[in-house]
Amino acid sequence: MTDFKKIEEKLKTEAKRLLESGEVTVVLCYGKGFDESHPMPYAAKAVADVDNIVFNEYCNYNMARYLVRYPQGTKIAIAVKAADSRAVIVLIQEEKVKRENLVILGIPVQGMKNPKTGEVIDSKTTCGMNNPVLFDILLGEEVHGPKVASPYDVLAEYEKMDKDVRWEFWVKELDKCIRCYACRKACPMCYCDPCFIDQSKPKWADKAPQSAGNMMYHLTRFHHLAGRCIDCGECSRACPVDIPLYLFHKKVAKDCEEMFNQQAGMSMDDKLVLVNFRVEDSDKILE
Amino acid sequence: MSFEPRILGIACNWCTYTGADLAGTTRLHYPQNVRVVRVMCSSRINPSFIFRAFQLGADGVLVGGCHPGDCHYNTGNLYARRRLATTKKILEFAGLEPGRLRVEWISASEGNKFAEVVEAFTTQIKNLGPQTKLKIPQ
Amino acid sequence: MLKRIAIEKISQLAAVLMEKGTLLAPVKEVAGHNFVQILDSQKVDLNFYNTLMSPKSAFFPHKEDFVKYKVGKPLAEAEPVLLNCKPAFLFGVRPCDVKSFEIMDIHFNAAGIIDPYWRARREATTIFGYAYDISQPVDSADFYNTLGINAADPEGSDIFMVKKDKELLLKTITPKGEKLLAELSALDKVSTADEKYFEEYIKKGKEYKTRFNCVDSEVVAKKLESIFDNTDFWTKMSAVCLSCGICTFVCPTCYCFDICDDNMFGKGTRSRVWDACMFTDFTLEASGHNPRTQVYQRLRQKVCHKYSYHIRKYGVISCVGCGRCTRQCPVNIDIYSIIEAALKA
Amino acid sequence: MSRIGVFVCHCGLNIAKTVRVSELAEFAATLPDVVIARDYKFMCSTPGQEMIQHDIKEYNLDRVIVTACSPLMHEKTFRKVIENAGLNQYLLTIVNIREQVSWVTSDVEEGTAKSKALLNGAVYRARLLAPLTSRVIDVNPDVMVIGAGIAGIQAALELANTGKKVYLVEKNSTIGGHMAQFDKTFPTLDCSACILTPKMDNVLQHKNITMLTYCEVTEVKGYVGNFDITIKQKARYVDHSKCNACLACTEKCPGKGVSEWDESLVKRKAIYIPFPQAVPQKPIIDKNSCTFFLKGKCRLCEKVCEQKAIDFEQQDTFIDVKVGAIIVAIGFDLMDTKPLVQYGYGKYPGVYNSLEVERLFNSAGPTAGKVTLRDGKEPKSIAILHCIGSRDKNYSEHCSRVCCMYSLKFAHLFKEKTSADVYQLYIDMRAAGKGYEEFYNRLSEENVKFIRGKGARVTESTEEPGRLIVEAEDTITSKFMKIPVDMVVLSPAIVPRAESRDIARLLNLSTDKQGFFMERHPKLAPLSTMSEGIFIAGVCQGPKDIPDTVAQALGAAAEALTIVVNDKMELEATTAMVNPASCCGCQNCVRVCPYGAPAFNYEKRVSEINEALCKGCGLCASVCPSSAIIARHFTNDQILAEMEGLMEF
Repeated sequence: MTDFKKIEEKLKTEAKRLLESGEVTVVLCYGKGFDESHPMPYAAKAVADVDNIVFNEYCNYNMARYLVRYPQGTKIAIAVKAADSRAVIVLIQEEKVKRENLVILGIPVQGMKNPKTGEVIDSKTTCGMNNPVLFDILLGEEVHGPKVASPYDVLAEYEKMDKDVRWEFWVKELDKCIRCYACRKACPMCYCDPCFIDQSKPKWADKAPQSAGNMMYHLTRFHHLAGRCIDCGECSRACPVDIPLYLFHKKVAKDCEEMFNQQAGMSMDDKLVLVNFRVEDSDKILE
Repeated sequence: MSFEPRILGIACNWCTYTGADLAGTTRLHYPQNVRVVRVMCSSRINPSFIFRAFQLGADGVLVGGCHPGDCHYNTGNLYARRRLATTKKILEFAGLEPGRLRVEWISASEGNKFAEVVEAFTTQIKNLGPQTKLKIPQ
Repeated sequence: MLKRIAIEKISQLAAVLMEKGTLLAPVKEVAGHNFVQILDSQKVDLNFYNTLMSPKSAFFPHKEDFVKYKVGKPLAEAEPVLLNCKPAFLFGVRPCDVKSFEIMDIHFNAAGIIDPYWRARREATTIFGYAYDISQPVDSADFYNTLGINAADPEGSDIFMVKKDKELLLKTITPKGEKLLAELSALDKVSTADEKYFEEYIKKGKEYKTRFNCVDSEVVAKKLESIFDNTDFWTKMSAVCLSCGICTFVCPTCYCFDICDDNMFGKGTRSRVWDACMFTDFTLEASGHNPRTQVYQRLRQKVCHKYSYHIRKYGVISCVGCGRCTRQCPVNIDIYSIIEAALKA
Repeated sequence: MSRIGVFVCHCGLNIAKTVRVSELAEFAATLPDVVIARDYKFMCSTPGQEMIQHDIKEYNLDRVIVTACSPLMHEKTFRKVIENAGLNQYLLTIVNIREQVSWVTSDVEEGTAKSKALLNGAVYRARLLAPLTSRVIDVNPDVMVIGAGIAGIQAALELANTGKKVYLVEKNSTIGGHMAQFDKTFPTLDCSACILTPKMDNVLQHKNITMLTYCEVTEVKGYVGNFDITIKQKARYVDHSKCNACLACTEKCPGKGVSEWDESLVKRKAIYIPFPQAVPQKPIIDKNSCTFFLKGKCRLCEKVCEQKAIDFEQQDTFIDVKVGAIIVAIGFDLMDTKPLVQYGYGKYPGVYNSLEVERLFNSAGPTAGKVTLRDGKEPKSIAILHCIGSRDKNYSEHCSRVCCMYSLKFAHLFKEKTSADVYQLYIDMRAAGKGYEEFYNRLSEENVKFIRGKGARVTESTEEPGRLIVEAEDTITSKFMKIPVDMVVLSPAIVPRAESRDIARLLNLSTDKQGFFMERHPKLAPLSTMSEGIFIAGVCQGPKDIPDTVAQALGAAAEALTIVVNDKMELEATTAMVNPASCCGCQNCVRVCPYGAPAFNYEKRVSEINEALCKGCGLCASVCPSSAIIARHFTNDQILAEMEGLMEF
């Protein structure tokens, strides 16, 4: 794997080139934070901003979530890691951004770390992929290491759990929720504003962080992300109370893959599974 | 007293609701545990309706739509099939018994099927017992 | 009065306090420590830097029920929810957080605007302040010095605690603390060395530095007023803000709330629930109009409220530099850095 | 705060027998917002309706709940009732305690308890109902009739005579349908052609009818009053605008195809008209049997055609028409009896199906009306087997209704045209039409041998090759019989057209178990369908005889006329709308709508719904992640509230 420093240099070079040439007006990448282990997502808009760009093992942000903030037609360069590129694909499929307005800077990378825990981010909490699926420029050599463990392996333990135990597990986890909504805000696919849960007519759930409302919020959100979640793990990392949301998202993604035979954001040709159908879909999926 | 489940039925206007009417017109008797909400198409069913139904204390939810291919709106039930399948998977992973949500295609001419499905589903829910997981305590 | 107790015996003290009333103390949870009502005295855990959530919920819970009602016929029946406060003990509060109660008192307990729920809880509660462990490095997110608070500032606590190796020294600060401490038989007498240690600790606390760039509140307030319309500045500051509610929910001095009804089958509760100025619907008006639709407007509101409007209205900054918002921000936005940048803007 | 009136109907004893109606009304009166609750014998009667209207005024009601039969029965009736009393019709809620309660239980406790729950749900829902304004739309005055058999012809003529323009679409190259294949019609035995061909000619001549033969409907868009239809004109390879129907081409043509019209009993030319009285009298070229198309040379027809009407380059073309109403009269197919191997159809040349026999009798048919077997000999004995595939749970459970009578007709014609012994093997003889029983009696005296028993098997005689043995049990004598015959006539089940599923999909029609089109109500709306503005007539709705078919055609014409006679009409107001403030611009609604009603406004970055195209299914509302779509009359909060009410007790 190309080391972090080299990637950072390349990122800076490309950002500079793209901004200088006017090819793009913003480069979505990573910038300095209040200390080294706390870099920030960064939107470089001028050549002078390039100095602030960093890339290190803590730059785990999925920048795709910022794409929808810019007016349609804005020329954007975006730095993406593997899962992030899948998010870009889904956003293109959902027509939130146009492919031709994007310059995708792919970052093949391994060994990113969660700044809160210092743990390496792998297929336990994310899709575990190392190489971007879609890019225009690759900022390092593709990672060809040992085969990545299935992102669904982590589910085995929960799938074999007795359903009552699993229920208790989720109640305990979701009861922790303080409804800060960092999960949906960190999610590149959650671009609704307002979110269904903010609606007062209909009022789907209470605003206070209580069991029933938390359940309604999260279960519905899992459904809204069915077939769209690209398993970047941002929701779980953003969560201040460490709810393992990734587990549920992974499970739904796995089910969708089994039922509809496709993974979100792996191919530009795919159709969004829940707003599509095949006549030959089997009734077995309802059993 | 034996457990009499409360089951929420959601039926599409054109097939299942009409089929339920036909069951009545032909005087087919079946258990009275299912209370039906009429919607125009099974595709109107938002997954959150189902979550909410269980929160309101439904012991089971029965969704009825036209047979695939026969939807009054052409393709509504084909979307519904995918959306409800996903809903069911989510409930299952949350820890709810998957048998508490059932989707059946019942045409306007299948009064007998409606009665049979209600009978079978009611028995199934009786066997599962009261739903207490999602139910909001009063 | 100064007393001491071995930290390993802390559960005994907890048990005594639990007998006297409600004990709220730090407990280790998955994501970090939090103040929770102690039901098992063994759970009290002082091995923490600071809690994830601020202790404000001790007086201002996330959800506070006001009225219970039933839609009847012909009229709805409603009954107010009355507080029945037992004596309470808030145990192990860091000095910066203790300071936050004073700021919150302005809003809930000052003349003219008295919140009965806040006041009742506040009056019933004895606060055990707890100095930061100055033998350990300061967390890079903290900046309470900036707000004139130090790591071992006993002011505001009824009883103030410092750690001495494997022991805890407890010093009474207020008559309320004095009275309570006298009743606590689980505590041991102190030596002169202990007394000296305590004094030294308080002194050294002043030397223990967080990030520091002492702000003159007047200067900051003025500066922020002058750059209110500097949309470029605020857009830049908020470029990556997710507009989630973490910073306000973990903040000890954020006090905004919403009044919500929750009902089912004709029975319901009207309650006060925390709200966050970072949420889009925070300023959504009934007409559908929303004066703050942009993230930069909301972030500006948050920063200016704390560092400008609050100063103008009440004379103090509405921030204690506890660093929670910075630590918990999913994208590492740091309010301290924003103020620094604002002063340069 | 709403002011709700609840009106509980006894429906005589239909409801009152299993639901304690007065208790239900008392229960309703205890519910918040219910101002008045009453029960009454028949709410739908005039005094019942007047009671509701009186109470609306007396109690200043703003919501009305009628607790009675299914909304599919009387929702419209009661909407009118409250509208006439000054309330918006959408402020009505119907609680179905007849079809879905009192008729499906005998337990009064259960019935009453469930009724209370349903009523409570309705009260919750009613509180949130909003008045809606019906949309008034322009109505296209034209009508399309699909299928030009007797039903389609009759309907088209009837409408055309009122001055309406009619597009009559027929997939075959001639109009006439099955009736044109028949020789005689039961029970009067009048000649089919004599009564049909003048009507066919009327169609041809009628200035208000556009006859579109050899055409298929490929796309139907729009809605009642404004259907946009695309019709495919299949290539005929003959320019009908030039052809003068001299038919010289058909004489010279060396091509040989199988005559579909004559049920494959004979060959026809590759360029042909199906039968001499065909309308139009202009030929088409069958690509599959034309020497030129098969081998690349010939073009004899082209050479003989003085009008230069032959056009081998002709392509399928598409015609767009706009109409206000549609009548579907696509008729039927006979069941394919080949899979019923026990009857040997397709295996033994002596086994015929009924339509083939119709052609044998027909003077314009393959044998010019002479009854001969495939080898040209006259049969000496004939067995007619009823209910082949009909009344049979393995195939078609329904009775095909006309087979008994046409089988009698066949027997009569066999007797008239041959000296053969004729056996009728039947399960029951069904003669429930005007003059039918008399016809049966008449046949009983014509020396036809009636055997009450279903033909079980047809085999070939081992002694006399070519001779068939019909096996059956005579259920009157309980005797097992083996009848040697020369000819076996099968009366197969009448089944829906092979393409009826496609047509159903195209027009959003429901089909029953067999695949026949479903009527909106079996008794009160037998010609309407679940799709507004689309009507059905004839056998495509279910097996029936010619008089019933014609009666239905006339009825359907009248139904269609009630729509197109006005230049404006009101549409259901239950469409969807987008709240732009909540729309997140995900375009899910745009992706899923079967009617293209939502469109994305790229400038405002929100979806907008064209209500004229919306049919109110609500799919868009359920796929809208931010709850921005309001499915009127079935809004999220209305449905949630109803669910809450249903689950309270």
